[in-house]
Amino acid sequence: MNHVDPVEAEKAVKPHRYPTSRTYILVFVALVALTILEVIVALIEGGLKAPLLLGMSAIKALLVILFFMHLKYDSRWFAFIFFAPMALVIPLIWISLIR
Amino acid sequence: MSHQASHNSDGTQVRAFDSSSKLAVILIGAIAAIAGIVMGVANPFLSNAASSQGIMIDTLFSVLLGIATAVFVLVQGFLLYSIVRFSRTPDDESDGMPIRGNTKLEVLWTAIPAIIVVGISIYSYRILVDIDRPQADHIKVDVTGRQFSWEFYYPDYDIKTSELHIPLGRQARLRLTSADVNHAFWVPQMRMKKDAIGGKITETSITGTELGTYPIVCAELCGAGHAVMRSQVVVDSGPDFQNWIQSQIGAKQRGASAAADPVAYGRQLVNQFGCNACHKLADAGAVGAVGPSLDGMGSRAGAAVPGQSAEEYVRNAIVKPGAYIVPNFQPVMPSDYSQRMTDQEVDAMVKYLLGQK
Amino acid sequence: MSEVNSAVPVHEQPIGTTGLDNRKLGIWLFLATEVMLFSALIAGFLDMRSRGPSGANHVLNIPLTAFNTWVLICSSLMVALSVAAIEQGKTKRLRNYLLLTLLFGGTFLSIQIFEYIHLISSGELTPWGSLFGAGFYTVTSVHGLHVFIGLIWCTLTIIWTMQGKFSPKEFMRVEVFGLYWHFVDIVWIILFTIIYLL
Amino acid sequence: MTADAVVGTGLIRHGGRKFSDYFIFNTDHKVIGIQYLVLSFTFFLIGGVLAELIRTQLALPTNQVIVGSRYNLVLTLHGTIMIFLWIIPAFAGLANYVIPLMIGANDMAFPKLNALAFWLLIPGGLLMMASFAVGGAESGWTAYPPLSVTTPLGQTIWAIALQFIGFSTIFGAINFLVTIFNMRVPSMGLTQMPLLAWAVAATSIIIVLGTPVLSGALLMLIMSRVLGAQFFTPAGGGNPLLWQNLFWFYSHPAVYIMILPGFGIISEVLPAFSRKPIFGYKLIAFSSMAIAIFGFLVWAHHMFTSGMDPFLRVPFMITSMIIAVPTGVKIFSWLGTIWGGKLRFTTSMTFALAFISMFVIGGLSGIFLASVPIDIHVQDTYFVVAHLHYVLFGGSVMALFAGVYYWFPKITGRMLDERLGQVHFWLTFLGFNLTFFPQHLAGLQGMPRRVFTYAPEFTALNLMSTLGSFLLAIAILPFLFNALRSLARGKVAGPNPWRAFGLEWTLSSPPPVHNFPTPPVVDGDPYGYGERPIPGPVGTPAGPPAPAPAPSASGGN
Repeated sequence: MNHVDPVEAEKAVKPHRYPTSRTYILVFVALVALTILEVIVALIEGGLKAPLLLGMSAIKALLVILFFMHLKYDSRWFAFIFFAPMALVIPLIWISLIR
Repeated sequence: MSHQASHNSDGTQVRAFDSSSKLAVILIGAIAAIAGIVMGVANPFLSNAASSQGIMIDTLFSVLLGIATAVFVLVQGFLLYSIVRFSRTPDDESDGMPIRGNTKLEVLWTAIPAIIVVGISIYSYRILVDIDRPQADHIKVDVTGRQFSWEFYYPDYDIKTSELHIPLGRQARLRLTSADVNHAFWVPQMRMKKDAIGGKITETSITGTELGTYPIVCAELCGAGHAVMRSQVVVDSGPDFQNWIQSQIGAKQRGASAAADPVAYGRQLVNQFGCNACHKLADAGAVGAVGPSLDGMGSRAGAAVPGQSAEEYVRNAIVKPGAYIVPNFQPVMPSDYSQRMTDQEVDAMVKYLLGQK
Repeated sequence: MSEVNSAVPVHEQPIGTTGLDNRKLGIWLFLATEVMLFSALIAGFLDMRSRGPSGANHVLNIPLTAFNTWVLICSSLMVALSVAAIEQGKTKRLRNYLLLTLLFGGTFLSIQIFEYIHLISSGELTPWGSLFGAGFYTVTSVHGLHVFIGLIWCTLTIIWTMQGKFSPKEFMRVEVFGLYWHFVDIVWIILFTIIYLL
Repeated sequence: MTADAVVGTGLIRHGGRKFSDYFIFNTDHKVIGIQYLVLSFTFFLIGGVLAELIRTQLALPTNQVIVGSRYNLVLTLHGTIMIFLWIIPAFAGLANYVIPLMIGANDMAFPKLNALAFWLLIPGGLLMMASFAVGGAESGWTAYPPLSVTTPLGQTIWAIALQFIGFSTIFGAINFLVTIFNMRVPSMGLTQMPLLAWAVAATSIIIVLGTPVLSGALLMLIMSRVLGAQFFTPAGGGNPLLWQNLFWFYSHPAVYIMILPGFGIISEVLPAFSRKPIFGYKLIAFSSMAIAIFGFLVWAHHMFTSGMDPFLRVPFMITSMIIAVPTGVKIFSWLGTIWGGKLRFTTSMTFALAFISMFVIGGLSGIFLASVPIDIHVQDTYFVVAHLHYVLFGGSVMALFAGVYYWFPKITGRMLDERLGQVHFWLTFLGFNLTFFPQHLAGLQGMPRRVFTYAPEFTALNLMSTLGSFLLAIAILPFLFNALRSLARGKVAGPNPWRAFGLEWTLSSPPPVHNFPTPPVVDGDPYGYGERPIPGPVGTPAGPPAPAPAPSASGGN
């Protein structure tokens, strides 16, 4: 992290590699489809229900982050800033669940 | 780490270590080692522990104190030596040696402390396992903390007291909980502490190694009376402990058959409900100084609050302690005695206190 | 005179030493704090939920909330499209998309308030009545507050649009608002799953 | 004022030109820095009065000055004010003033956000004082429920005040991070940054990741108090330990929020007065970051006796032990810095040396506390009180004073009187040790913390402590007098009174409103003592060191 990747910097200065409206709409369709699927899965009972639901909502969140928030196209710095805290979230949530 | 050539501005070679500083390093190291050993062996900060857990903790403490003293002397020694040795002469405007680091030294003083703390961790872990280990013939005590008193219940004998008795050399397993806010049960001379938290049971154990009476202190801020939330643990010899148990069972049975001897019963209640922790009452051997003295209550209760008879006053003072506060005292008396005591017990207590002329 | 009084230093540049835009770096750091805030709240919620009776969330209206989730996803799409619009210099389209964002966001918040009123007045779920209720209202109300702040921010962005402050070269404020809004959307995606569906 | 009307900014100004500029929403980092420093110092005095009240009560076990819930109120406010309204904002203020100067920036990245962060402290501070007036914040600065749910109204106001202060620090931290990483002059690489910048960056990372967790916990507390939510109440099935986990998840790292900037200041002061480069730059910078990250993995060592899972105590013990290593590395590096130097004992330097000496004691007692079996004995006792004051007073406050004496000439353009400075230092040093050293012993021998009375055998130790605290109270007077007098009549400092490296010393004292007329060029880290000539004032070429205006009478030796 000592020096700035010139390609990285170039990307940040000229943020015109963002996706087109078409991509946005495709992502939107996927989000809606996953939401519907989630509601259906929620109706059934079973051991797989929780991991399935959590997995689907994680995918939805990732879609928004990568495409709507341009993280796929933007500097890696932003991805680092956003995802690094997640490492701390795990012990936090885990600890508060232990009896 | 860049290594700059160690040349002074005038070109003369300078060295970070000349012979006198080498001597100083050896001297400081030696003093640190000796001081560490002396402090570790003498351990002047702690008086003798009164429990087997405490003895183990003290041993660990001594070891840490030795290490800490050595590090302390080392750092202060180098600091003082540098202050004396490297202080600037009045007209010297030149700069010091341009040394930017020394990789070997830096690795060394990262690695050695790391090894030391890992060693301390392992040692601490072993002690922790030992002090937590349950013994087969332990006695059980359920401890309840409440604002601002301790209550001890012996499930094996079905007795409830405000003072903890344990037999010498036998482990007491304490199961703690709280009736209200968080408290912490601490016997400083036994070095053991555990929080008492509502809605859950926490456990700790103490094994008395010396006969005597030791204070129990609340160590978690629990409200206005936190400072005075105290009791005591009495380490009895085996026979004495049995006698005490029998006397408690007897007192309980006498209490159940009500006031055969109202004075003795009152005395017992004063101790059972922990009044003795805060109030002075010669008749019951209570010497508390937090609340007003109960001596001579019978002769002054009538005049304490205008419009209240002596009996009303004493009764209110027990069940509604916040209603009237004796001047110069704090409103710290627990307000739940109306729930914890039966009507019969309150009546007996009032009668007993009014009898104190 | 104006130089002396301007809040912008003489050679300040939004693009800094690392080649990134200050404002974008700032908003991502802010989102990192938001991640931690919601993690703490979710940790509290999960703790409360695991202590209460299972199935405490059965009083919640899933079809209505699924619709509400759709509404919020739509608002996110509108924001994404608004960024695409200003990239091509279409200011009017930018304004319209932002107005739609306002509409969808407002709908979301109205439905949430309606849900609150229903649950509390019927006594089915209250913050004081159960552990699940305590967690539910704390987490969702903080999210709702974020939506509300987003609506104000959106309104400001619309005003800036109409003042002609944005061009294909300079629309960082739209992007920054968009990042915030998408984040609020993500939080809801997670909350919908762990509060309503699980 | 007319110009303000023209740009339509109303009360917003940039730069301090007259006295009243310091009382309005000003966006100049230098003005905001001074605003922070003055405000936090005011709270230092308030917190100090509360401390003296506590010590007066504790002089004798039978004292009746403040007892019961009133005592608890005072100790709660003392802790909260000293942490949240003195140490944290004071460091924020100092960093606000010097960081942009040190990295060659003309201001912080977001000047208006910077001002907002400061002005959020005003409602925060006022609400904090209101909670004191109303009464009720009686559960310690840790505010453990269920007690903190049942205390009177003031506790709610206290929690709301903390929310304001929390927002303030979060905004400040985001600003610092963006400033440090993105506003450096292009010629300054990351390893040419002053170590204070590294320390402030590490601090800001902790704030960004930790403070929101406190906000969340406080929100749950407020919900519990106002709406009757049962988060922490066992009677309703809630979990008192949830608060402790969330609180310490923030508040242990907060300890590093309060000490890392101090580390940074020491790393600036020692080289300047030892006339030597800092020893082990990279290791010091790296250890700051290591502390910031590791600091999040140790929080449960505050809960060893709380009834948390007994086995979980072991990993937390190990992480708590390991975090001592980067701290120790810094101490050794500082010793390496002064070794072989040409030490000048200015007041700033004496505070810095005392910092090393005192912080070592706090660090070593920290090792005791990290060891679970010993912690079982000393948790919640005066040993902890002694430990934390050695870290926060012997550490943070000493460092803060080192920094204030170091940069006062830069900020005001005038020198502080060294003789008064030495009086201030020695009174502080003696008073501090007299106050807090005996508390180690009291704690080990059985005195719990947060009590208004104690067993008679602790009387001697407490009396000593109280006398020490009176000495500490007196110690602040020469400083106040010195600062006020020097503002008006101090010796004119000139751009670089200490002949120090660092971009801030290339500017006039005080620096011009917009700092650097042209972006400065950096040719190495700011510790080139004995290697390169001291850069001359801005606009002049680097030349032989200007003759030093000797740091006044008793400065040298």
